[in-house]
Amino acid sequence: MSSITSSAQYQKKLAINRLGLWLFFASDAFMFGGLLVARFYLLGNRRLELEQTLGLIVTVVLLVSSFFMNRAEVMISKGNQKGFQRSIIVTIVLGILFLAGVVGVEWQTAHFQVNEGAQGAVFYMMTGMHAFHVLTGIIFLLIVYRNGLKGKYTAEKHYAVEASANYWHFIDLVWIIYYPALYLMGLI
Amino acid sequence: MKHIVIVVILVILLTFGTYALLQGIGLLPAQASAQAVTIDRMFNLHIMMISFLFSLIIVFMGYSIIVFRQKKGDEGFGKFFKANNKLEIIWTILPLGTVIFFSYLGAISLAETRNVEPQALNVDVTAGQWYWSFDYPDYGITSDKLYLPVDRQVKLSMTSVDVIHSFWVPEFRVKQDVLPGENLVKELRFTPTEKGEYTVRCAELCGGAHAYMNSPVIVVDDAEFTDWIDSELGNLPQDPVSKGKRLVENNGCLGCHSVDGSPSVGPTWAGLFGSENVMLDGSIKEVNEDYLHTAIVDPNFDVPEGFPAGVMPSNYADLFSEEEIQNMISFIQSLK
Amino acid sequence: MRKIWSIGLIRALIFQILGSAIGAGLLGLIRLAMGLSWKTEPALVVGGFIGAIFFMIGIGGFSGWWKMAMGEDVPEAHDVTEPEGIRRYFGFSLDHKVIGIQYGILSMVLLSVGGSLALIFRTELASSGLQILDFVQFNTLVGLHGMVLIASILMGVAAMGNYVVPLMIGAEDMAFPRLNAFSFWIAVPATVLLLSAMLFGGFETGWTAYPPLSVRGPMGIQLFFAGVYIVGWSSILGALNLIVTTLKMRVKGMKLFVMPIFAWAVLATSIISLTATQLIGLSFQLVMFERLLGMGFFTPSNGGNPILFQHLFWFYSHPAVYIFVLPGLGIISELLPVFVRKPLFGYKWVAMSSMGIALTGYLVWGHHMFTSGIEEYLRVPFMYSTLLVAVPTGVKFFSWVATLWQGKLRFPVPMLFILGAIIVFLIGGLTGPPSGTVSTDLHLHDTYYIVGHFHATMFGGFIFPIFAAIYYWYPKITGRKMNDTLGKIHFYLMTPAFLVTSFGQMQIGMLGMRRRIADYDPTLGFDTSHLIITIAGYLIGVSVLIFFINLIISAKRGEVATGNVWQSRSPEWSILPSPSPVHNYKGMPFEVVGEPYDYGLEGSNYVLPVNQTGQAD
Amino acid sequence: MNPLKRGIFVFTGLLVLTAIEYFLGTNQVPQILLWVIAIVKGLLVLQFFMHFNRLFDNDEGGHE
Repeated sequence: MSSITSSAQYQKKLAINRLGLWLFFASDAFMFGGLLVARFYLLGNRRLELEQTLGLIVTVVLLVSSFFMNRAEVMISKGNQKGFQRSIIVTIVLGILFLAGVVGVEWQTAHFQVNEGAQGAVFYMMTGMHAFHVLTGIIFLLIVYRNGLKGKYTAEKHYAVEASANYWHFIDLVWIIYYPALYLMGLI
Repeated sequence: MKHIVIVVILVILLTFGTYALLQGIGLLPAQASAQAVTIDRMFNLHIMMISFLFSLIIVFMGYSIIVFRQKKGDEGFGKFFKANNKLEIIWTILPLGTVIFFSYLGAISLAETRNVEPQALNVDVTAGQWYWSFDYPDYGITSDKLYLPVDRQVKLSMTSVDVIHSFWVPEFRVKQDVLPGENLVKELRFTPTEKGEYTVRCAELCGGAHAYMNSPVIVVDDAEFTDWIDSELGNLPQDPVSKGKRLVENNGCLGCHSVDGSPSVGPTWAGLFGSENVMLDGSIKEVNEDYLHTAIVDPNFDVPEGFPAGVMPSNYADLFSEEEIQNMISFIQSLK
Repeated sequence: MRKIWSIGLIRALIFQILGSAIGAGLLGLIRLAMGLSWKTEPALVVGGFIGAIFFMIGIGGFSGWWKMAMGEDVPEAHDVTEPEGIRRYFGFSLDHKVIGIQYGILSMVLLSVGGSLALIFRTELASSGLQILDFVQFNTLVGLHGMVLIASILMGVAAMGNYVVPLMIGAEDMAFPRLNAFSFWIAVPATVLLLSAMLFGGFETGWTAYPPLSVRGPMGIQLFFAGVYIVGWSSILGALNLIVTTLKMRVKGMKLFVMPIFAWAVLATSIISLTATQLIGLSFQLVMFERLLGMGFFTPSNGGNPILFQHLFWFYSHPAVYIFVLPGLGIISELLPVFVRKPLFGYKWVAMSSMGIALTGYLVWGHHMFTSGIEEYLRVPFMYSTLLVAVPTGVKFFSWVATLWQGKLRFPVPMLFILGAIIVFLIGGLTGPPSGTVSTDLHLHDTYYIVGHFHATMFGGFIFPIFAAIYYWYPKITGRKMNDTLGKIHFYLMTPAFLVTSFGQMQIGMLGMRRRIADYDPTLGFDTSHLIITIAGYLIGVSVLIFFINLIISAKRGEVATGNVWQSRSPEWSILPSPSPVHNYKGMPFEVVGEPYDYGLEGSNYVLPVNQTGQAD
Repeated sequence: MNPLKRGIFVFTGLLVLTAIEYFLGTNQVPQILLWVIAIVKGLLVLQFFMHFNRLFDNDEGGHE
């Protein structure tokens, strides 16, 4: 009797949590959208002078990490703890690689400085805000990984995994729009 | 039904009363431009609309407050009716129509204020913390007062040297922000129709002395405007020597050439004309008009002894007209 | 000492000061390590944000989430036992009613601060010439008056939403109690930051902070930005919470279209503040970074464009006006039927008009930029969309009038404020279209007309309704009514005084009085008008002071009122006793069986208690 | 479909689209094409990785 009520309660809480998280995404999307507007308002059809190969590499790295994130979520929903832990650690490593690629390499080797015109402003602010989200995502994933090691998640109850996965995919989604906007669109 | 009739009569009365009151208290400053006429017509329409809608709501409310108030000891309920979709649709559609009509009128009135006349007087406006400066490119005049001929459209091309300012003369009604940046020069056109003295006031908060960022705007008739132009131009130097003086002062020549005989990077001009100097190649040259002309347009052709070659810019032939070069030579000549 | 330390607010404020010092010091050390010299401005920014985080640590705002992250079990909010008495109002409480009151107190504190700032510069303006302030002080006061009151209004809206909405929809609490407490408390260090802008040189830009002016000038602007940024997050998270609560936590049987109308208004408001608030945060963040790192967003000489800022800024700051007024209009619609003793006319239309205002609110921001040199082709479309707002607003007015028609009007203090709100908001609304059509706005933009128009919408849309709401729900909070006589003095003093200031401002504005000037030309002949406006402004101040006195003394001495004082059909009055118990409806389950506003319909009920077998009594 | 397999399919699709995007981008095609691809990729992520539909699951409904 009591287990049914608690399961129903869990489902209700799940629905509430999901809605809350999606509303947060909606809100955050407006911020990212605002930056996108700034990029096109200031630079219009002008392309940023960026290293194409590097851009493609970091994009693929983030995409692969998203794949492993999805894998981690599927694994835990099937109760495969080992597979879940392995996938999530791969995701975290790839996330760190992405950060290193953008902040460590791209920022240092760019052809322009932060304070050099609209190009510098737009590029550093867009990648900076995105990188900040990646960083928080990695922290979120580390927490989930640690709690996963403790066996906190089961096939039935693993909302934290779902939430961190959704957050990670949201970051990926932002990059899916930002990558062409920064690297591919417009004329040189 | 009785209620409705009374209310309708009251609404009509109050509408006229409100309109008369709003017209009576004087809401707008004097009308001194063609644009002001158009805009005031729009204002008038708005005031009519405001009077009507204000009366409509206020009368219904006031009437309900007075007539439908709860009597002492009556704890009952009001008349039970909840909704009337027909009514709701009416008071959605009617305002919608009015709104679209008003927007249409507004668009027309905006277009009228932006009417372009080909004979417009050009004025370049520069705003800065905290001053206005007006250039008349057709006459070569710069002034801190804006003189305008009456009944002739003026086209202001406005730019700022620092922050955002805004050009506003209340009597002309129109207003335009003045932005910094070469690609953000903003235009404002208006036609003053009344002679008189007005004031342009900065209408966009620009820090510190924003309140005092005013300049006189003087609207005069054509003859007076021409007089003003002439007198401003009269202030400009007329003879070649003074013109030349202005040129050398404004173009940095005096940074290297002194006019009082003191030594500097280049030869002093005092007593230069007519003197004879030894050149780097050992020859002796007299400084005459031809020599000076060459020295200005091709400075490295004949460099006098004691001065390095290649210091003086060699592009003055492109920067100055022949007349200007002659004026400068006249000025140097006057220093002998 | 330990006793003081146990008061959350004081502990947190000490933490904030320490945090700011640590943040600023750390930045200084890092710069030193990089071979750079000390610079105050970045230290202020970093110190400000770190200080706010430390405040939250001090108040205990992270402890629940920290435990969750560490994998420990955290009790559900309703299982947390909290200390009784006044102390819990100064600590991290998870109860939505406590948080609602905390919001309310903060709102009223900010209201008096913001109002006092206004009185200071009104005194300066009472006659031409500069008397008591210099330019920077004047501009700082004007800017802070704007932003402090915006914060106050956001807090007031959150107060009403937090206290009333869960009670109205029969929820046990908000959807995310910890987030709720977090979003309240984060606003406290934010207001501290905002006000501390005065101590660090002030700022010259007004609340709109237009670059390039905000890129140069005193660095108090950075604290202003930091404060607004954090208040923005408070507002976003609060809105998120309210949306989820209204959508997911309603009691059994309460369909969306039988919710109390106020819940609709809060829903509409929350949708705007959830999304649009990001854009003011972003625009201020960009200026902040432009100042810190020289990024070229808004300075034309560095590739930027100042118009971009205005687009981003007004994309929030116009809908923000609807964030402020929609709950107030909701209060009007909610309270009118109670005091008119008949149904709210056209419930669905009123509910949908709130949504309509919210949605059109996204499309009209450009009307703040008619004269600012935006792209020419945008002006006419923005004029159409702007005037379109009149349609849903009109629906509200007509529905209110139809609600009043043939009712049986009672006039207790809340009703007085409701009627005052309708009149003042009417004036605010009607003076909008002249500034919404481009050609007339060319004259009106940046004048006192706009000041008058704006204050009329704010008073009609927020100030009057929130006073009505406080008088109305006060018995629900304290179990006592507020003093009637003082309430009436408050109303009859404030309303005419306000009308005088508003009319006076609009008139001199049309005649040529510019906004935000510390001194005006005596030859314009505005001295008398300004003097009258200043006196009326002081009268408003006095009336609000009377209100505060009433608020405080009634808590102890007010007439006891524990039942359904206003004979409302809403569940928080018809089911719940006053003051409302800790876990709301726990032990008092109820069900929605009818329509919310069927006053006068024989034998109808909105809500009925449910007995243990699950049948409606 | 097996969710693991579906993940691989979606991922492959995303990779291919990225490759096309890169090819188009380096050849300076009209922006609109890049936007279309970006939106398609975004929708794939929203639908299959973020499970947008779960948002509308019944409160009492089951869990995947």
